Amino acid sequence: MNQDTEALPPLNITPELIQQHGLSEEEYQQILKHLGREPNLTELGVFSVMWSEHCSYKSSRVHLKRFPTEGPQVVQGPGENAGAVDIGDGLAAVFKMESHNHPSFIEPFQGAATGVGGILRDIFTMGARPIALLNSLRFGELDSTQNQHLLKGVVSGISWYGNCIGVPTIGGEITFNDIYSKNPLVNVFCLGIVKKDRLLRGLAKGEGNQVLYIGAKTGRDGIHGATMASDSFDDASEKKRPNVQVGDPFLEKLLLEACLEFLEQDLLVGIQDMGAAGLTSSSCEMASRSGTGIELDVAKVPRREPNMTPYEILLSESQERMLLVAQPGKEDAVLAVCRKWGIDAAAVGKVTDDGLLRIRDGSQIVAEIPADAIAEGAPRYERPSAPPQYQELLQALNLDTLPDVKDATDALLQLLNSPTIASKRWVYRQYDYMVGTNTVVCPGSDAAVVRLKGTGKALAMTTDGNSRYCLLNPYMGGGLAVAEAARNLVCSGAEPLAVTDCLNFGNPERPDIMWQFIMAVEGIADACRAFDVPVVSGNVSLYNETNGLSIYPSPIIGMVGLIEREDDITTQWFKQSGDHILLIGETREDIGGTEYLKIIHSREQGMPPYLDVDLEQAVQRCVLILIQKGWVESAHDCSEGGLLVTLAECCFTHPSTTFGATITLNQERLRLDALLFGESPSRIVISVKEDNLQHVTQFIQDLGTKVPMSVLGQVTDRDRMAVTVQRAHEKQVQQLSWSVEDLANRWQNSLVQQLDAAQTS
Amino acid sequence: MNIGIIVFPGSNCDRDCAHVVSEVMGHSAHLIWHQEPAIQDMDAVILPGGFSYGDYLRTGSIARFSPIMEAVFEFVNRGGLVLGICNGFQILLEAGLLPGAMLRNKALSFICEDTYIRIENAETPFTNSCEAGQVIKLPIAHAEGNYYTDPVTLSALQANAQVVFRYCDQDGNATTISNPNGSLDDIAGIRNAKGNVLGLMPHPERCAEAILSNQDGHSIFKSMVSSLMGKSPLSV
Amino acid sequence: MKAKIYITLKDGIHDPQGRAIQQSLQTLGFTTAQDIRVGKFLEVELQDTEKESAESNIKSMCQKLLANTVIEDFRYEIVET
Amino acid sequence: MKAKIYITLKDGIHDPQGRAIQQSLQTLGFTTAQDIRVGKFLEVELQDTEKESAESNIKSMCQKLLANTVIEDFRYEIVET
Ligand SMILES: Nc1ncnc2c1ncn2[C@@H]1O[C@H](COP(=O)(O)OP(=O)(O)O)[C@@H](O)[C@H]1O
Ligand SMILES: [Mg+2]
Repeated sequence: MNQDTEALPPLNITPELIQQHGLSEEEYQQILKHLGREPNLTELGVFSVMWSEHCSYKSSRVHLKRFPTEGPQVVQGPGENAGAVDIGDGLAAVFKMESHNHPSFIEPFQGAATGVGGILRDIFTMGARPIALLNSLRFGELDSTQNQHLLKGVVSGISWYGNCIGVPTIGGEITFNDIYSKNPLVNVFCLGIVKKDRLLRGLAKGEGNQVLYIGAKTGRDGIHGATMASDSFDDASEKKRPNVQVGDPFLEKLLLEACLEFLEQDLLVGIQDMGAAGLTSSSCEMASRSGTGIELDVAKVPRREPNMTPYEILLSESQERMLLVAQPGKEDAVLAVCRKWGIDAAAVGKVTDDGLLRIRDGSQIVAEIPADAIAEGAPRYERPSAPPQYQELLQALNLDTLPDVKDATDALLQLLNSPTIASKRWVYRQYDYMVGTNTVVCPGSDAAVVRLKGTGKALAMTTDGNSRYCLLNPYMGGGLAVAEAARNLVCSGAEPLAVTDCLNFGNPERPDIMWQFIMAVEGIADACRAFDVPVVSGNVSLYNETNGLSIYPSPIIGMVGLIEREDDITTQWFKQSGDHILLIGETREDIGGTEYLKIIHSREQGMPPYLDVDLEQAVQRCVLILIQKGWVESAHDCSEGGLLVTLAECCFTHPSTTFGATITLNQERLRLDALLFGESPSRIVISVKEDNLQHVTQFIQDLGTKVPMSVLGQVTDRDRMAVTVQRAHEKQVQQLSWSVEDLANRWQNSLVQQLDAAQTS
Repeated sequence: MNIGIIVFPGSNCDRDCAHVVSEVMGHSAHLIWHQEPAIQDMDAVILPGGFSYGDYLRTGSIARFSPIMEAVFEFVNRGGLVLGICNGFQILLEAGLLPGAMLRNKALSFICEDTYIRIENAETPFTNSCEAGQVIKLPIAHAEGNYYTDPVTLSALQANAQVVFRYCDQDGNATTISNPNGSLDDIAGIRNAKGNVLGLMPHPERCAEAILSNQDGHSIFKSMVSSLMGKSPLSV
Repeated sequence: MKAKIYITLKDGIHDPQGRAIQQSLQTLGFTTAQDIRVGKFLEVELQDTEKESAESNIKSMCQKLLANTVIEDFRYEIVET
Repeated sequence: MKAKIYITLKDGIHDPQGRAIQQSLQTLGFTTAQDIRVGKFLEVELQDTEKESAESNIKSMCQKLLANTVIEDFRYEIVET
């Protein structure tokens, strides 16, 4: 190290200091080896954040290798700010999902808002204009005011940031379970569009090129946020909380437009947003990716607060900041764009060829670390894993002792009232889901669809994941999430293209949690392979645990599909009376892990529904072809709540009207609860016009027996959903019947009522 | 026809308006940066929706001082047509080009959904292809659309047929439920006394094409275009 | 010099935010809280050295930008620092 | 009794709103306006008749609902009316 650093007060690195930085003794030994000397405090801080779980993926990286990441459609796989796939017409869709769980628990509004800000930056640093946001949320049950407060804060934070910057929030999912009471999940997804050959990357190439800092001034916000996100919560965490980061969507909008202008004028070598671990991670990653070094002068960094130390400047997580490397001679043009948009910008350093991250404070060198050591050289662990002892107990569900459903009429009403199944309108009404005038299928159908102006094409996207399935069988749960996401896309008329994921789990240092993680990753990887949808980006969030209680394993899948012709866009609701209702796929005895079992029997137990990958593939292929042939009026997949919930939703989710249905179910062997409320995957309810019925049945027959199909009944214009159940072993047929208006009311009002009830109780 | 669309730094419906003007209506859309000092050869000007300065302080309050606003004043004085949509409406209020002010929605939260709107005055350059009393469906997307003005101004608005749009239900009846934001007198849009400036909270540009499942917004743009026929563009 | 500015909704103008807060306070058991009005409180660091110029600047900032006098009233105090 | 409550962002917490207002004042020519912090000002009518009970009520209202103590500080005054 340079002589100048001698000027710093010598630091006694004590075991306590190491521990406070979240580093283990072995990790500290590795630091000594990388540096060949003792680090100073600033360097220790840099290692601390960069080697945190959040930034280094040290527990997960070896396992993530299992994901398939290649395919002819892949333009950019994992490793950049976001993944990208080819969508034709010279365009690429750029997308990624990210978690903001811990910050949202501490300050729900700002936590969720800055989560949206972060994922947007990941997309527009790639040069893509963001055109859609989605979110996946998990909260505790709404009978607690604390959970209500979290839900309201998170939704308004997402709404504020997305609405203000003008990117529509077009879909997502929410489920409720008390396991999330002290550890809610906030995962946000963003997709943008860029010309395929103009994709920007986070590179710092070309010795001597200037490194520029643009955006918000640096304050003491969120210092050690990344370390915090890599730690479990307990009641003492409140105290060591760093300054909460506050979002500024207006500034982000300016950054967005400026970045797209840089691209337009071709001014940059590379660009990277400052997310977790701020200036440190952005500079290290850019240098490490490019095999270069970076020299920064913290004295030149625009600051909001006086007397900030290099340590603080390097580790600050102030929002709405970017680091970029300008093409030689184009620095002034970059600054001119910044001036136009009123953004602060400063030259803070240069690219070097010595592979070092060198930090100056004026003339003094305050840190000097091989960039590779911090980024690629981060520790990697193959942590021990073992199935939890309770796993068998969880999976045991003796159907012989479980009474079959007694009052199916009431059971359906109760399921529609479950906030996990009920309408999420209260949520998405707060999101501007129309800005951009591309949203052709608004929230409320299986997947959201945006058109791509001027191409005649559209993109469908969805986020899915059933954490209860993952708890009961993480391998199956992972696969089922992929299958459901793909099914939702297919129901909308899209061909699935690629996946992004957000893996939310507990403490990886616990073998049972690590086992859940490994199994889920394997399940996702195998399903992605089977469906031929590569993973192009993603995010891992571990240590989702409060006071020793872990969340359910919660991998969330974000999937994007392409609709080649606007005519193929399909929605889930019935279209006209007289149409025939068909079930593609078959119902099996899948009661374990269902919403029915939870709501009616208060049990979260059993084996989750069994995913037969070949059957799933065959069903999806079949429905997509039927849609492309123009024979399908509506398509809706069966998921939580089972067949009756699906049929009810087909009746009442049309934006401006409702329909009735007359249904007959013939099932020889199944229990009634499994038939009506079981959650067998690989099932899609479609409706077809009278004129097309013959074509459809013929087509499916010609496919052979691979795709089970049954005609269930017809759409009516009456206010009744009537279901006749005929079973050979019962002498009598069962008649079930509901007023569609009643069903709709339950489903529409549930969330609002539960929120109001707690407010006035 | 040349339609200018003012781009404030936080505008986000500017490109949506331009799309309707050019791709749907077949006219020329010109994005005008808010720092420009002048408006050149425009038949009409649109102030689009968005969050012009993050809507910090009050919606539209900071944008009102952008350099282009001087030109907008002059454009209005010379009789040019100006349409303010959502945030554009809020800016026109802050600028005093239309009377009144916006309060937060009565339920406080942001609301994005379709609303029914009754055409109260079909004799304006913005509604001449509609009929008085006609009910159209337009989406709203705002947190501050709760229109307020003092009683004297309100009477004047009513007396001069300046209330152009009111929130109503599907059958055209204005009820408490059909008013989404608590707006005074169910007001969804007003014009100035002279009749050349119109502000409305709903977004006609979001429903002017078949693929968006609603084309009711088309009538507003069509009215503007037909009332501009034969007039010459303005430069200020 | 420093200014403290208080911006409040004019009397007679309905304050939905105040009303919502009042209702929540009621359900939390704070039945004592009656009418609530929500306004803004701004603290501005001024470079002025004379109190008079500070006052006239603040007044004109309020009139021009900080308050909307159609719906809001404002008050201010200048504090020497 | 009446309470006046002042809610301000904690020191060090970023205030983008203040920044935007300050920039706008600059362009309007009010170059004297340096740092601006935006907070809330609440006026609450209380039914309490004792100043002490009023104070304890207001304090607990602020902690529980009116201020977000993660990022905000509060101050209050009780005025007898
Ligand atoms: N957090 C959310 N944000 C926006 N839209 C949501 C959210 N949660 C659910 N939705 C929308 O509500 C509809 C129903 O969601 P869901 O029941 O999860 O559908 P599915 O079971 O088909 O995946 C979908 O259109 C979805 O996009
Ligand atoms: Mg679905």
